[in-house]
Amino acid sequence: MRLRSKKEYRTLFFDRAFKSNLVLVEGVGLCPLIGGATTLKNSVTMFVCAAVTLVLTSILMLGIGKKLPSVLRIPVHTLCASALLCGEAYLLNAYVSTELYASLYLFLPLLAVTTLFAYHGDNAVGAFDPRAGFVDAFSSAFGFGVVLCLVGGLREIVSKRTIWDRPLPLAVDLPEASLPFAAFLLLGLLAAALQRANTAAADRANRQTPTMTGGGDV
Amino acid sequence: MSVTYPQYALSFPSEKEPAASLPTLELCRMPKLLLPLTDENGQPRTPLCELYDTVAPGQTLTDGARPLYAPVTGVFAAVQTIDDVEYMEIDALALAGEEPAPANVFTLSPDEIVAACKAAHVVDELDGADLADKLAAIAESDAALLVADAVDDQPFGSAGLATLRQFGAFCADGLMLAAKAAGIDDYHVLLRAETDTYKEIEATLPKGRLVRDRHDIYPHKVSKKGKPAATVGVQACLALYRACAFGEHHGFATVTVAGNAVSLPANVRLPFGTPLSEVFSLCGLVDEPDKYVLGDSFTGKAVDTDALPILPGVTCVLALKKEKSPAVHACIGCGRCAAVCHKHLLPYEIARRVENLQFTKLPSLSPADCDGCNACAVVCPANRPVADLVKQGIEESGRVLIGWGVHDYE
Amino acid sequence: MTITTPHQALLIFLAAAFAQNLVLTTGIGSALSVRLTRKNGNRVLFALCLFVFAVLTALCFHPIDNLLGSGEAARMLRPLIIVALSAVWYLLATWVLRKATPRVYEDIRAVLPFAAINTVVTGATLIAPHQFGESLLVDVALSAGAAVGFFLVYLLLCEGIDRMQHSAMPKSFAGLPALFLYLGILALALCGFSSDISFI
Amino acid sequence: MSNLRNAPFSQNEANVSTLSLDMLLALSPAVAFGCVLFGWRVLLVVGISIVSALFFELLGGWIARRPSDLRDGTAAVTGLIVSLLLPASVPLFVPVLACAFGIFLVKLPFGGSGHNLFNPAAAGLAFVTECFSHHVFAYPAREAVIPFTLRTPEVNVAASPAGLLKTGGSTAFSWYELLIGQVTGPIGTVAILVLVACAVYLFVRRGAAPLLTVSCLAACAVIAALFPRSADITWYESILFELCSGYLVFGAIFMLNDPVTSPRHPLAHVMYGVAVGVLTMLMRHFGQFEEGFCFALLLCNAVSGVFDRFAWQLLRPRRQRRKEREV
Repeated sequence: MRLRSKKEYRTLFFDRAFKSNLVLVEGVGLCPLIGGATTLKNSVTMFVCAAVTLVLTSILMLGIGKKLPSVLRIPVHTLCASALLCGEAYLLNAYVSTELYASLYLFLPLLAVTTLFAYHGDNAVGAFDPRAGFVDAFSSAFGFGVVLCLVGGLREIVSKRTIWDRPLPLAVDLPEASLPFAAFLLLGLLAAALQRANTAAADRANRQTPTMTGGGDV
Repeated sequence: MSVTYPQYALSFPSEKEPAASLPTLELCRMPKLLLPLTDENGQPRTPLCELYDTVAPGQTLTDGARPLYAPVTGVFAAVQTIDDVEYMEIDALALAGEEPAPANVFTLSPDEIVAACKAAHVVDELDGADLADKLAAIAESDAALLVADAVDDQPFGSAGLATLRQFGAFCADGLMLAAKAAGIDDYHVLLRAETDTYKEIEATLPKGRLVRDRHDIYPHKVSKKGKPAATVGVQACLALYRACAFGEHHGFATVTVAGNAVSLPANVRLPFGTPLSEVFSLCGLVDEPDKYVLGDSFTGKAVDTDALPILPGVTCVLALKKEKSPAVHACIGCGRCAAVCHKHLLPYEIARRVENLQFTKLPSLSPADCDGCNACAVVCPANRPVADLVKQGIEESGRVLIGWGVHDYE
Repeated sequence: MTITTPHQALLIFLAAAFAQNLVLTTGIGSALSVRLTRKNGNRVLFALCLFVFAVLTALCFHPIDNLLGSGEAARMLRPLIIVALSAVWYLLATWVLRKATPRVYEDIRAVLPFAAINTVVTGATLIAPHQFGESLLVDVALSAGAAVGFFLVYLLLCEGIDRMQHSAMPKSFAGLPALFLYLGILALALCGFSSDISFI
Repeated sequence: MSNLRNAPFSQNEANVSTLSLDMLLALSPAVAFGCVLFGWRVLLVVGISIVSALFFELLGGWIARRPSDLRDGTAAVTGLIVSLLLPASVPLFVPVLACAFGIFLVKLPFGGSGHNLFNPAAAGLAFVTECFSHHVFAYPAREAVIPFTLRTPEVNVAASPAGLLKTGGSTAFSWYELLIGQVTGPIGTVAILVLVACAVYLFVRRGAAPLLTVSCLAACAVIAALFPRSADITWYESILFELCSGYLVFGAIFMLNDPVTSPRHPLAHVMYGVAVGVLTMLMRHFGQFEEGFCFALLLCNAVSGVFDRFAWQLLRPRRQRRKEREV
């Protein structure tokens, strides 16, 4: 149980949530983004469910992860996630709002089988100590959620001219923005912006550390 | 020049005109010949004679794998270095020696012909190889036809035509000797010219030994009936005849001097080693040329000093004015380079793989078939160095570079 | 609309594979195809396994779904049953492959779980009863079409990646961003087909 | 010695800009005929489209901090093709948006003029057709007078031959009107004879590959003959109506021959043309819109590399035999 300083946890969180964002850099968990995130409400619900499920399953897997033979690890991990998501779907439908469940009937349960969990199932267990495991799970869910809300919000603004179902005084009316091609193109632009920011940050980092030959970027 | 694309070849309006119809000029003053002291594959040559010796034509001047021979009678004046390559300077004394009576060449046996050819060190001007070795190679190969190639398929050169017009009969006899030495019974001279010059030259040659190349394409095809054929240079045949008839060393060559900076383009009969400045002062320069080209405009080598000599294997010399180098664009995939490649390759695909360092796919594109005719680089509308990339592809086709191509590391 | 005649089932198969490609019109399995282009190993075998798992899961799920009836709670448990089924098929497959052809199993061991438990298998099996009513033929046709459509998009991605490997690629778009744009333009191109058979 | 260019010192005079110039020259009669048919607003639409395409190319080059030279003319050709496929009474933001999409999202991210995987004009038009189909397919009626205004003119709208085919199954226009262009439709694609003349010019100047265009039109003709839209029209009438409606002929000549996105090998040209033809007819029968040429072209652009490799593999035995014959 290697205890790390607070700063290390913060960089770990920032790294996983933004710098090497799961969706924009690894290309993981696109299915809910393309099909499901058409309104901000959908995105937020999916974000909450994904975060809760990811954190709980990673804690659960830490507990029994070591004893499982490697063949069983992915199925058990996915089964837990799917069971949790069914529970959340039931709670959503019973207490929060039935029409939200109706619009997310397909993509909420699919969250469990996306590469998000499979990717996470592979690397997380055993690679980090539990506390870092928890931070890693939460930060990757947070990163996934940020992109989800960004895409969902933008598409809702453009296609329905409402944000969280409150109408906006906007001239543009493009119902096709809720189609998958708009989501793919938007993701491409966001990924390019992130990659450009990362390369700029990397260049700045190289320039500051003086190289052996006396620095001076030629 | 505007280019058209017959099937898998290139055709263009020729710029031979003022030089092709003029008679061959001779050098007006005794040139200072320069012979290089390192041969083609870089082996050094050390001179055998001391300074200020007079040398006879054909006398061996240096030792080494491919020794140098004196083209004319002259004096070994100095050792110059141009672009860090050492040259022997020989000041010519007499260009044309007196000619003894010609021996009867028709009764010579093949071995005597090859011996005479080796003694005279005849060099084939098509590829700069020794004629003796080439004839031996042709004898082994299953070639059934020997062609004396007088076709200058590149825009400026017309040396073959000038040689035939000046020494037509001797070239035919030389070809007969070469065919006898190589053991091939069917032989002819291949020429591409307008009808009147063709008829004029056909009169000087024995009946049926001159064949006309009707297709105005580059690179030209030698054997049409699919019969495997071997090609020999016309000037090499002339040199072979003079070697057998007079035992004379092969020291002279006809070279076309042309280019948009030359005031009077013409063919010049000159000894090997004549520096470019000599030739361009003879033909006159309109204005300051930007670069000189040893060889024709498609496959020549660019040099920027005019002190370099003309060596065997060069049949055309150009002086080109300065023109704005055209902007190079990305390959737009028009497919013209594939349409003109006479070896049926895909130059744009090979260039793309080489440029993007994806070498595992190269062997299947077989870049080794390329014979360096540069037709693809001529037609490329994006002015890309396609030919150089394909040549680079030939050495690279073995290498594997991890990482770039998705499937490269399989 | 409940569809039972084999003609409509064939239509659904063609729609799911080509006209309304499940990956490009609903985004199911798009992450998996992107990830597949980055893993080496035998990919045709992977696609074949995915096809087999999709069809088997659809076949088994149908009777179980009838048993459960169509109560609201039953509809919520469907995803869990589907995941459980595909997990069972996956374990069965590993057991069979390890016994019958260990060499093939070694080759595909790393990616086999993703061939069984992924959004294509689960999504197709979830969509069929919801959109087209109770029919075994439709379930199988949709799952098979989804698997074929997935492999088609994977092939297009490989071709695209090969065409994008050049030095003039702007650095901020090289790699994944350009792949997203490539998928976006393909999805736009598929909008030309009418959506009278739609999957959402 | 270092700055000396290598081997070929005499270069073919045709370069990328003359190729684009040929394409622009071949398109100019279509613009002129559009002006005759639909009035002067056509020049406004075409002008704004070209200017916006050039501006977006410069803007993209500036953003990527890489100077994009407009001399290779591909941006101008994109702008012109997009404007020629829109109705004369189209609101002006439609061509601008199409050019923006075509250049910013399809051409520049993939590496600029020589490296784009998709035809930017087709992609821009597909985007505009998908999102603003009520503007794109609102063709002005034949006798309507279109005022020369920046705003969208109120003009009574009539259905184009493709629209009539989609709904009714047979068009009310005679074959003479179809060929001459007395028909409601987009700006540049109605006068079939003018387009054929431009095509011949392009084939002579080697700007376009005849195999590509002919194979695409042949595939469409065969499908039109086999599957007429409605039972009562004969097979040759069906071919005439299908080919002369929508922008099939225009697309087959100009958009199909974009050298960057079409295959290189002559055999692959035939396969590519047939694939685009078949997909276009499929989209006309089962598609959402009356004309699906742009969508079909985008799909085939993705696989044009495969056609090339397939053609190269198909001719491998012939190349081996030729290699043995040459000593």
